[in-house]
Amino acid sequence: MTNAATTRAPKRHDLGDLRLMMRIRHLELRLHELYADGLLGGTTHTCLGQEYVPVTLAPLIRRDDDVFSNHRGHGHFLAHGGDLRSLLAEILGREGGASGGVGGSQHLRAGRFRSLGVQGQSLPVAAGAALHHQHAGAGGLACVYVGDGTWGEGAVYEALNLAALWSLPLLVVVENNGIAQTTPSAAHTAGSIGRRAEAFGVRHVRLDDMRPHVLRPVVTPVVAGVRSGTPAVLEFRTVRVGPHSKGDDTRGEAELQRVRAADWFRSGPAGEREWDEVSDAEAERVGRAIAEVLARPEARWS
Amino acid sequence: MTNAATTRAPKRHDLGDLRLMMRIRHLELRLHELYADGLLGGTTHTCLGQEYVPVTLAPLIRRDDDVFSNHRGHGHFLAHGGDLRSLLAEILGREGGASGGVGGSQHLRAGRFRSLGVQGQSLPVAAGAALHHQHAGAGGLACVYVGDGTWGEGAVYEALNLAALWSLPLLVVVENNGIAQTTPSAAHTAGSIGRRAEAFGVRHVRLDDMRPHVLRPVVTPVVAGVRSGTPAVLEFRTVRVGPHSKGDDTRGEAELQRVRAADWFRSGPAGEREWDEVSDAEAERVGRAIAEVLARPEARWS
Amino acid sequence: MTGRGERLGEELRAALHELFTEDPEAFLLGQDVLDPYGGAFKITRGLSSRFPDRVRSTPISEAAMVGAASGLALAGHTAVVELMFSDFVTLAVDQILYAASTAAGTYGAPWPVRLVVRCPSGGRRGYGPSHSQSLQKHFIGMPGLTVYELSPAHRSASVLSSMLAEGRPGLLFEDKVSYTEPTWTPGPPGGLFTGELVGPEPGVAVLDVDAGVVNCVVICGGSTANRVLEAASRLLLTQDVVCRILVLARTHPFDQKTVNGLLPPGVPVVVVEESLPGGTWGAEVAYRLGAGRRVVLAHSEGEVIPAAAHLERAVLLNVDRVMERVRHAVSE
Amino acid sequence: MTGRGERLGEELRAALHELFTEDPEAFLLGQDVLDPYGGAFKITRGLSSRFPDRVRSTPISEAAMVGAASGLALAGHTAVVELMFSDFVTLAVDQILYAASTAAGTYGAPWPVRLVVRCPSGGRRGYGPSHSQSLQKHFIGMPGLTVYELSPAHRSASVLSSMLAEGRPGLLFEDKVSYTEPTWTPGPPGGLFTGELVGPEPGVAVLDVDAGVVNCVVICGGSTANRVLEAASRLLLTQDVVCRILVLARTHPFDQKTVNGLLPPGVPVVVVEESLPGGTWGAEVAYRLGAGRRVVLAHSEGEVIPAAAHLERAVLLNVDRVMERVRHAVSE
Ligand SMILES: Cc1ncc(C[n+]2csc(CCOP(=O)(O)OP(=O)(O)O)c2C)c(N)n1
Ligand SMILES: Cc1ncc(C[n+]2csc(CCOP(=O)(O)OP(=O)(O)O)c2C)c(N)n1
Ligand SMILES: [Mg+2]
Ligand SMILES: [Mg+2]
Repeated sequence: MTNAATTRAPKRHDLGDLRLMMRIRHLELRLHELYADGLLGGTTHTCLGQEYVPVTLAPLIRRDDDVFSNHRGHGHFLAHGGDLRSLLAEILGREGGASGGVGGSQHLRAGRFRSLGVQGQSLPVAAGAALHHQHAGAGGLACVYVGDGTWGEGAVYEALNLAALWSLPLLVVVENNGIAQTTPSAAHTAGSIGRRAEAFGVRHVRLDDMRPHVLRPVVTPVVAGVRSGTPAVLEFRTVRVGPHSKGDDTRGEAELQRVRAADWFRSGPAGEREWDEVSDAEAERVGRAIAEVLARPEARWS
Repeated sequence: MTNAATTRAPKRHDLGDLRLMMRIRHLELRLHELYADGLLGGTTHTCLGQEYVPVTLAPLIRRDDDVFSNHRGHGHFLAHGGDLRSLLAEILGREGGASGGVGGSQHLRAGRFRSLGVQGQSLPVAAGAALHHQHAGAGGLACVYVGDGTWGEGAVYEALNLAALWSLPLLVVVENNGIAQTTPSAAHTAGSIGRRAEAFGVRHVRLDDMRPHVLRPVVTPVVAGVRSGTPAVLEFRTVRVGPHSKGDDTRGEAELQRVRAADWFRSGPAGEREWDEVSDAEAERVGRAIAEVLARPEARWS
Repeated sequence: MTGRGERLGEELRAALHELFTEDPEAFLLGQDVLDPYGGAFKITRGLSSRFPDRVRSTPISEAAMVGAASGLALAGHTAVVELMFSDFVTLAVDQILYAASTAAGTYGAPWPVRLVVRCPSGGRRGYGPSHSQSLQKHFIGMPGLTVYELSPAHRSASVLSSMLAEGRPGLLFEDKVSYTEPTWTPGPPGGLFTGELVGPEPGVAVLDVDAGVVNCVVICGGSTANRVLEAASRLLLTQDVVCRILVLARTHPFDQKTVNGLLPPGVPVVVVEESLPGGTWGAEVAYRLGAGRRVVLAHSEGEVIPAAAHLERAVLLNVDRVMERVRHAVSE
Repeated sequence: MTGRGERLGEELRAALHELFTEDPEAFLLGQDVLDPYGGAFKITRGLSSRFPDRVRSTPISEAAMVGAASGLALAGHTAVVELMFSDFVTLAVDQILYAASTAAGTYGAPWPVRLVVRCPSGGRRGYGPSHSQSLQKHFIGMPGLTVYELSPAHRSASVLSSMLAEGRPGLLFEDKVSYTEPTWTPGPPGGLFTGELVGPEPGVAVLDVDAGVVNCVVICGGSTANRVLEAASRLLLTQDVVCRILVLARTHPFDQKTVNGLLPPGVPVVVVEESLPGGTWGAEVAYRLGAGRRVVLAHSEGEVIPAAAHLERAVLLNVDRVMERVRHAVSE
């Protein structure tokens, strides 16, 4: 298990990173509002607190890579090239949705990006996509996002085994927010994710920082290694600032305070003048997109 | 990972152990003959070379424990109290079979002993049985036999996780014969079984010796630990001397020689005068049982 | 008399409490079932506080949940699994098959397996393709397995005890929307129909109006009972079509004998379910009712259940479709 | 002309070689498929030597095998999975469902998924309850999925290419005993019946005798075709009952149109399959053929498939039962 070295990192957020993180944040905040206003049906899992994970990875993932996301996938979608309006249209059931209004929040598609709401089952699929890339020989990879609780699923281990045995270019990104719905990690994971990955002969890197510009130098060589056939698990230790889906947070006040204190959004580093400007600009961008999408007609399905 | 210490062990086989091992051996040898003679239909997986594993465990497992066996379960059945004739009757489709002629070689039952031919899927079931014993509070356990190749199944990890999280009295016995059907371990298991068990917080003990009287002192405290809520994986490094099932051995001559050289049956230690006597006596016992069972009418099913 | 029942979800919750009080060896395994959450649909709320040892919150491991429950059941316990969404039953099919075939006699004789797998199912919540399915039809004819549906027309306690009394595992499909709808105790809502339970427990619920004639018999499982009642009520009021409604809690094995006794000669039958087309429960029922009988099927249409509410509505079985199918059945 | 075809297993093996030669992007994943073993039933023998990169021996991980194959298929490959026994398809149901619903439009539009899951199935080998099942019926009506059966009356190459051309995943059930029986090329064995393929590829095989009359139409999938042919031959020779046989390679979706065109008016139909009772394919076919038609089902009886040969025989569909069902069908 490698722990992220933080030495060579630059001091400040990259502006592009910050914009993307802010865009995701404001989108997720607005989704909770839209839900409260009765404009959003079904289910939706926001990634408040975890935005920086896909933002860190975004520039390292190519458009011809395959990305498999999970139930908490809005941030993944935006970071990996998905269009804001097509995401909103999908969630709001309007024309121009990423999945035609069929998939909804948990089944988004943009190019080679797909999300799936059944926990853990995309890992073997990603292993197959990685086999494709190995065969194609063009340095592509398959990247798959999973939560910590999802390590309860047997399919995770079947896929890790394949990846290690066949040296597949498979990148497993774990967003370990210490909880699965209401169940804390200690109640769902014996041992640890890191030891599990390594026990299958898969490289594991744990990442505690929450700043893309600090994380990226650590992650970059790992991703490069994946491309050349060393599968890896990147475990981001992160926080879920919001509820599991909509208003269902059973955590106590102390835990919530701990989580909020760790939120990158509240702890913007001193000296970053752009912080508020970027936040406002992205909030506005999201607001405009929502207004525009809400004005669209309902999605039609052939 | 603990490696079996061999220091305090007595020098010679216990006579009871030897009888049981010989009984299993001669049964399995005769089954191959019966198959060649066209008297045995369906499929059968003999445990030639692995007989000592259940024999080692037999006195440590109680009749009120649950035992889950796999496709290669004749030895398990006999060692854990199953009747020789009921086993033969089951395999040969005669009256008085352990499972009424329905289950056949891969689905045997005797009391709380059950075998199942679908790899890996009995682990969660065994975890449930272990939960029963935990609840009952009478010191019982669930013991489940699996092969090395079966560690490809996700269900194995789901069960290990449960066992560790809930401190279940679950004893996983791995008969690691280095091969699954035709696939060597290196091609089916990345990392190692020991590290996998430990990564799930489950105690792992590796056992290289093949003599029950040497192994038992090592195993005894582990089984006692399981009874008091420390699940464990006992990994016996063993050899499959015969084919996978019937005549389907793809291993090269060199590998077969290595395997045969390690066979406990051929390497009976010097100074054990009973060796041949016991072997002859058990061969005869098995022969008598076969003759008796073959004379029975076919199994009837209600 | 118009029904003013409590919500079906609450009634089911109470039935589980009753079961756990009466059976000190009953276990429940499920994800996020502990208090204060009490499961994604709150059906297990309160249970873990009263029976902390026997209500276990599991990791996200559907195969292990069902497998462990079947291990408990093999050892003589009553075991209940709460799947968070019935869609994930697809992860535990092998475990279900093993439990069922053990019950059916793999080891030479039937072995009792008191196992209930609770499956919150169905759409109309906008959860999208992987969280809205009605997969019951795929489990019909799996030897040793029973299939039940939670039903507003039945007492959930009676449904649970019937399932357990079978001595073989059962899947209990629970329409998620019906959790929030009233039970039909003391009578079905609307005041038009009155009902009684006929046949062996939990019984077939027979609902009639006092009209002296029956134009059509509508057969459904509990999952679609409310929609069928609504459709039958509207058909009666607006089109003078008189339906008899048969609501089944046990959909498989199908109680052919009881149902046949409730079909007036020559009257057409409509079989209603929410599943997508092909290999439906209705086709099986139609076959069992015999070629002499006109049987029309009503089910959802399409191949995927969309997330967007208006698209979902166009696919899923609804009151209008039931009405249309009944009109079609009586039209010849 | 009497058929003297090669063994069906060999013919399938050759079809796989052909597929891999023609499609340089085709992959096969399976357990123990490497040479010299070539899979438990030797169907993949030789393939790994010729295409070592694209024929992969997997760990014992059915869910991952199907999942990885579907990942390959999503990326545009042809992907074939060899399950060692079809019984283990129960471990991959979720993966099958995902691949199928992706093909059917989960992401808003159908997405091509060229995936074939090969499922060696059926009993008559004494392998016992967990290694002898015919589970095809449970997959009928799973949106986006097709179900095929290996058939002596069809070219396996045509079956494989038809499955792939669907652009949606398919399960190919392959009767294990039929591997060792001859194909019906150039004609079915016995010399009584002659046949032709009708309808869209791979076509419905229609077998007739030159009798000027048809007393009964027997519909079956490829898995039971040899038993049906034998039964029809004996019925003709010993009881003057004239059957038309329709052998389907694609059993679901059911090609209602082609089959209807092959049913003489008023003639009863027997639908044959090896599955255990309840929710059978036959019930679905009966429903689709319409209430006006007399349809009798023939399938296995019982709840578990025993290991002992004589007990197994008593359960599984055989020639006698087909004959008995046909006699029953024509008796009224
Ligand atoms: C197979 C499966 N089981 C259960 C669920 C219901 N479910 C959705 S999200 C979730 C918790 C996931 O926890 P984790 O993997 O830690 O991800 P997080 O929500 O924390 O991002 C559960 C149980 C599911 N979607 N799929
Ligand atoms: C789920 C499942 N997949 C495949 C098989 C077919 N099969 C039977 S035994 C076997 C090999 C098992 O290897 P291992 O676990 O090492 O046990 P061993 O045979 O060496 O004792 C396989 C693949 C099976 N029985 N169950
Ligand atoms: Mg989490
Ligand atoms: Mg082995």
